[in-house]
Amino acid sequence: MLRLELLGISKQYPAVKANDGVSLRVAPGQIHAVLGENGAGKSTLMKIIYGAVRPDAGEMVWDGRQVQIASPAQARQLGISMVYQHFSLFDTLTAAENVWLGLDKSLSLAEVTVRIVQVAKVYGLEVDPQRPVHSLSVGERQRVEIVRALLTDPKLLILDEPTSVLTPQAVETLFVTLRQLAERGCSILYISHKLDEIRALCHHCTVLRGGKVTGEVDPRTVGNADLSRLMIGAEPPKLQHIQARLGDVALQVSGLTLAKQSPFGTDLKDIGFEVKAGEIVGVAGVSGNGQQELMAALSGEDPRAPLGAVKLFGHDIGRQPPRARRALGLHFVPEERLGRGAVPTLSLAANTLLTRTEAVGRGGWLHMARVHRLAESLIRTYNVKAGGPKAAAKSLSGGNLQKFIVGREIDARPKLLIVSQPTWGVDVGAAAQIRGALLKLRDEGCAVLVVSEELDELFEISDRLLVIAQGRLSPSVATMRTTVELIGEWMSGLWPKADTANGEALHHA
Amino acid sequence: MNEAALLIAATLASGTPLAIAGLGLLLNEKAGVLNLGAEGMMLVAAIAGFAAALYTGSDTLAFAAGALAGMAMAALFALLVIGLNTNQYATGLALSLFGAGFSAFVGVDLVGKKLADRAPFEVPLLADIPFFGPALFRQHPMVYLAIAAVAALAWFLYRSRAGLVLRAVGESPESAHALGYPVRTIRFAAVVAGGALCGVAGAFLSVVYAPLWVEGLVAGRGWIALALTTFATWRPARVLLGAYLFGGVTMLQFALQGAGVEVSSQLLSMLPYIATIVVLALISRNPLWIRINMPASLGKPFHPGS
Amino acid sequence: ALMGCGKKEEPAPAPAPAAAPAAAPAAEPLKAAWVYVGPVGDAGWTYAHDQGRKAVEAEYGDKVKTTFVEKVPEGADAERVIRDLAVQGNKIIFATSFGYMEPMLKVAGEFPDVKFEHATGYKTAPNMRIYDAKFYEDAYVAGIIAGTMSKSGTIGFVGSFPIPEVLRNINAYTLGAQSVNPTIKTKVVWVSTWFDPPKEGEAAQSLINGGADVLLQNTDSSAVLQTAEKNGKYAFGWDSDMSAFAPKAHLASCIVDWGGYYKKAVKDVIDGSWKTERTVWGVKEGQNDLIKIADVVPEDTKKKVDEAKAGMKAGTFEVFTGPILANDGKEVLAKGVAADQAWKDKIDFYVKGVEGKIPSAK
Amino acid sequence: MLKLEARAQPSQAMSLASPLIALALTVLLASLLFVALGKDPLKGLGIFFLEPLNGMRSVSEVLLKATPLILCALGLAVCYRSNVWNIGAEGQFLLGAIAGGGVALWLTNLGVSGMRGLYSPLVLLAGVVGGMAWAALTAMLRDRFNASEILVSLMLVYVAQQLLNYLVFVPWKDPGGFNFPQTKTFDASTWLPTLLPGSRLHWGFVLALVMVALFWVFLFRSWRGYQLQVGGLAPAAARYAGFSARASLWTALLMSGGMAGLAGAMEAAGPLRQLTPHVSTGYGFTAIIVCFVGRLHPLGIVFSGVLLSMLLIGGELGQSRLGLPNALTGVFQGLLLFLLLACDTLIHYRLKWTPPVAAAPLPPGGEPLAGRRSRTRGGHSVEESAP
Ligand SMILES: Nc1ncnc2c1ncn2[C@@H]1O[C@H](COP(=O)(O)OP(=O)(O)OP(=O)(O)O)[C@@H](O)[C@H]1O
Ligand SMILES: Nc1ncnc2c1ncn2[C@@H]1O[C@H](COP(=O)(O)OP(=O)(O)OP(=O)(O)O)[C@@H](O)[C@H]1O
Ligand SMILES: [Mg+2]
Ligand SMILES: [Mg+2]
Repeated sequence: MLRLELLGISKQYPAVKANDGVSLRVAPGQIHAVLGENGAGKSTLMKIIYGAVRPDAGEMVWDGRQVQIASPAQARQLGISMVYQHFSLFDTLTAAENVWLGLDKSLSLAEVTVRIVQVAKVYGLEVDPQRPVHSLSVGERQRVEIVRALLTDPKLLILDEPTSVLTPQAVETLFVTLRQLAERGCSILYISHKLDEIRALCHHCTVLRGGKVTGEVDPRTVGNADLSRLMIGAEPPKLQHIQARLGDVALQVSGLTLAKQSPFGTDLKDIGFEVKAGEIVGVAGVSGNGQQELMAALSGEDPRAPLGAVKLFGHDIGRQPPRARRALGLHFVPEERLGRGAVPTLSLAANTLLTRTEAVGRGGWLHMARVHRLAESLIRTYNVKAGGPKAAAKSLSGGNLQKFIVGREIDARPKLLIVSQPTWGVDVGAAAQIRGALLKLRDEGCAVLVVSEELDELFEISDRLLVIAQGRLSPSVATMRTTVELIGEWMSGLWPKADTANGEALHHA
Repeated sequence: MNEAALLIAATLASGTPLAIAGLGLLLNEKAGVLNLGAEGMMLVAAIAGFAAALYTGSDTLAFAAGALAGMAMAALFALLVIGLNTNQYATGLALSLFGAGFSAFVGVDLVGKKLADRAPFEVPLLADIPFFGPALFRQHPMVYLAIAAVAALAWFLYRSRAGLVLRAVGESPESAHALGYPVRTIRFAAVVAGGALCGVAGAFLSVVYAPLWVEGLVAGRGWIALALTTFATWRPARVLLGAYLFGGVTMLQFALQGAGVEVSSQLLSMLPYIATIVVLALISRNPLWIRINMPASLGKPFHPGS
Repeated sequence: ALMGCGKKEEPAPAPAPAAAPAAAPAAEPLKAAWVYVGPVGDAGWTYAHDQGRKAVEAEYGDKVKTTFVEKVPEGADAERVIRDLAVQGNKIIFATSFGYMEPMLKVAGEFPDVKFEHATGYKTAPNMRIYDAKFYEDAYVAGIIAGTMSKSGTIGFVGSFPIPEVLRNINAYTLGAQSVNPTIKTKVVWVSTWFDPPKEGEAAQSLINGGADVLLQNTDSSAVLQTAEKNGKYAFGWDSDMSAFAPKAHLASCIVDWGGYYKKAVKDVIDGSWKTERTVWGVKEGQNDLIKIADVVPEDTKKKVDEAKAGMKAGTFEVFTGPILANDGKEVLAKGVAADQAWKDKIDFYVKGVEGKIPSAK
Repeated sequence: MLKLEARAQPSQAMSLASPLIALALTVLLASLLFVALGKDPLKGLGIFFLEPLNGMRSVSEVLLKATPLILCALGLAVCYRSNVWNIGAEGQFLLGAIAGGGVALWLTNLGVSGMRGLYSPLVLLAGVVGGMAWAALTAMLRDRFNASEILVSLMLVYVAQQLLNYLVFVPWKDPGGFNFPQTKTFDASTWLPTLLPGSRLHWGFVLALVMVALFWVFLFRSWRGYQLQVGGLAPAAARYAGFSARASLWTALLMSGGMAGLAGAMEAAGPLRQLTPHVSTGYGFTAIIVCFVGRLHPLGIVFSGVLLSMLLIGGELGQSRLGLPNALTGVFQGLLLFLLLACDTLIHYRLKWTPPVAAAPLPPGGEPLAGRRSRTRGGHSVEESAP
């Protein structure tokens, strides 16, 4: 008997038909991947199963009986649990309280705390139940979410892009956990854009495109190219990687020690590295190890760096605000698109003004026609799917907005571009496009610093790699001369100590 | 000595309506809803409570009537703000305007009516302790109930699961919705419960504190109660302290005048407000404390996307 | 000194109804209007004026048509309201608060055919006159009772704003009390409002805490009286009969009856005998009175009260008769001199026996 | 069941239609109210919506009262767009009146007269500075001590009122004024010149319209205005872009305080021509409603300022014409505001009629599950265009 069967599920949103007659079958103990490009309707389908979204049509059969799930609470009663793509946590509450809120049984908070510790032991998901969530790193938050789902003792666990914030080692641990669960008969619906992961973990894969099922395959037997074709109807373009032609030192950081600003941040300790024109330097690391603080110190959002610690082409910029740094040619793409990289409710045109001042005339007068033209040209050049320059930023899908923001910064002809999580949650096609644009920029002689939690991505585009862990930065190593395993090890802070005094020891081998 | 005891007693009485209303608004705000209509709710409750006291002679019924009236007003507000996603600031102000007009309109015939006399309340035995008796133990029961309400609300918010859910809704309605909590229902309930408390405060003013009905009886106390929640960084016990501080400085101001202090009464009248600002400035310096206690979604509408 | 400085502006282009001003055949009733500062339901100042308006209606029936506008702010709005009432064809308009003086003066300049009456002010114009009441006579008589009934030797007064009218009342209250108990002290607390019952109650509580045991107020609600009742002290009603509010605490009520003056003013217009003047009526004219004296008040005190009232009625007794010392010891009225209106208009001191300093004193 | 459904894009048509719908609904409700009170509904409506606009003089009065509302609301719109919750415009208004009135009084006492063209700007400028100074207190406490601007600005309203009381009762009292709380009447050279002969409408109204235009430019065409709004809409984006949050806080509060102060000085030097404790009739608070009903947009604010002014005046007329109690006006105004706000919902949402649903079979667990409902198939939804 199947654990779950969906028949002809459809869901119409005002602008788009998110699911169109989707059928899906999940067997007990099966790890079932749902694959599809951004906006294919995966999350919507999962929310329908979890009772968070109501379908317009279709049937759902659970353990052989037809059901209609009206709310997440009801889904949990049936044995369905879900970890959302976007965390559904409460920052000011403790981990235990967060977990408690996701449980329906009348356990007391104390009992929940005990169970968290137990589950943590069984599955290797360390969580301190007493810590407030705002003090947790992204990875730890992910663990809280998973523990919360596990504590309901699910018969079907839905994971919507759970690995985008985990180290390769943590991903491995998670997979071990998931396989254990599956062996005990728990079915798993697993959403990810990472084809290798799916191939390593899942038994079965349903591919969605434009809300419709375009194929069902056994991921262990098909190649990336085939999966891509099912997903986007084409193979992603291959990246052209040519030998770096190094120029002057663009960014020189030395002795950057910075106390955390928020009480739950990370102190930066004696960070030192440089980036030359014409190269891409990647910074690997698990989130919450000081990336945000380092980015803020470099971008100028945190202008407290010690004198001389941050130099751009020899100018000491450590104390300068973002606009002054931008004037010197430093541009930055933050990891959060909505709310930081762009103002959600403003139009794309208005959003160009965040970092671009071409349209600002004398006395601060804004030339709206120029603003529009700039936005239009960005949309055209970077293939942004949007309703034109007047479309609100929030009306764009994540990938398209990211293309727009990256485009906005590249188009400013920066001398140094710093990019944080360039393709976080972005689908294969758009990711390839963004990476291509970064490489092109490098080839034109720009210095590029990329911070990413996705090692594959870093290996694909970087010339050199650095690793950040607990606020310290590893020595740099040429990408060609290292391996994912080594970098993964460094991500726990275990790099050869002797060299940390001289941050550039392995420089340019 | 004796005068100090009486000053304390007067402070407790004067702070009580502010504290009760402040607690109600705290409950609203913990769920993420800011209701600037407190003044209007209290006015309508004051007339309802007064009418009930007048016609039934029962304080209990009067408070019940006040609470019901406060709830009805709050429900009207919630309907607009939660049901129709109207702007909370503007809707609250409109509620204030409406409440002032409505209470005056229905209360015309009750102006100048007198409530039946009630025996002064004393806590047996304790009331006779020198100094502490007159200072603390000769108050209307509602004064003690207000203190109990603080404890109850603190327990509810920080010890009970329902309170946790309420705080969760105020912190992140999106997450609460994703977990399957009926965010709007919970907010509605919180607003209506807050309205009930504001209603009790209004009834206390017209039935016990004044005790009479005249148009505009509340005279700005709703606004002070609103200010108290911020002042208290959304902690129940601090609401009570703030209310007593405000009441105390108000009474002190009169006491200073009565004692013939050579400062203009107009300048003395500024005292409660200036004291509030100064204390606020002193306690606001820790942003983390505010971040942890202030409901993150305060004043923002929530409409589930599906 | 009291003549207005009416700045002439262009008269309103309003088509004023061509009704004959006076004694016209009963076809058109005379339109009279009142401008109130509070709600008619304040049970105090505005309520008393509205009773006066009703007395006019009762007296003249169909011959007059009255209108009122309540809660008119004393700022820029008053001028519009008064002008609109004039445009509407009202032939006599009463403005019942001091803050309406300047606006009324402005409008009076534009409507020479309309009679304007302003309570408690001091500026006049050819078609604008002023009227007031001698509240201080009530306050004095209340003081006689307070002086007798006070056990602590300290009496209290809850003041609204330190304007001459209120200062007169405080002083008269004190003088009345001193007439029976020369060592009596008066404590004053200002609430900076005419009307905020809880606050009035708080001020009264504070006076009681400070030792005062008989209270009078110049604010509009019965809160002071009720606070006294709660504390087992004494107090008076103000503006209207408030005995019902506090059967035990109530010693007497100082009342004002504007009806007499309003009837006269309307009659002046009907007869065509209206002329600019200043009317300050008091006990003598029956405009002010102290009523409902409580049974606890000793008989000989009641007798003293009656004597004082009789003197006022006969015009032989003036409350402010020298020697009067201010509370800084300066003599403000020489021995044997009875104060004239100008003296009373300008009172800006406390008499000896009142504690503290006037908040409006420089 | 009537449900709200988010629109993909805010409806342009609705943003124009919604105030009209609200007005229509108010007219309907008000008519019912009048009938219930035994008054002629046509007459009653006429008093609120026609009578205040009957003739130049009436119109000038509506505009006179709208002027301070519009000015205060303009400043508040900048604040609210910058996420600065100034609700103390009333206090800033009073300080403007104090400062402007103080200068006028000073000029009057100097005995200078004649140079009308110079004094009015001086008085108004003083008002702007006064309002700014009061708002600066709020900004300073927020900036230095992180004290909530909502609370500080509100408390400062009461302080400002007592300060005004103090000034008119003590140091600035008219020596010839029989101890009444008022200053001398200002010298005519300091008065704001009137706009229409025979009316009270002064040039301040024109200045207010100029301000509306300037604020429009500031908000939608200036770099600084853009920065402020980014700070309000997305603080993290402002930080990323390098727009200073402190600068925004100060700019917004100073602009708002300046406008409220200007309005206060206009009131003192315009219709009042002296200072009394009653300079304001709650303009600063009413302006908050004006600001939101005008949707934080300068042009919307002109519309809502005039509307509110009409309503307030209509309340007075209702008393003198129909004998409606003043309290009823409050009820009426509250209703209109509720309806205006409610109808604005239609800009972002559409009403959707979901037919009531039949009872659903029990779930397999056996026990009935809370809140479950069956859903409609095929989705026959009826679009409601307008109520
Ligand atoms: N709550 C919502 N209300 C209205 N529209 C929404 C809502 N949530 C998402 N959308 C719509 O969804 C689209 C973007 O969704 P989302 O960011 O999930 O896209 P995505 O599937 O991640 O796309 P991408 O491939 O670019 O990452 C936009 O068109 C937006 O208008
Ligand atoms: N609440 C919503 N309101 C309106 N449209 C929505 C809403 N949520 C999703 N959509 C739309 O539905 C489509 C499917 O979205 P969904 O989030 O299911 O995609 P997804 O496959 O999960 O994408 P991703 O890979 O980015 O997570 C998107 O195009 C989005 O525009
Ligand atoms: Mg996505
Ligand atoms: Mg998704």
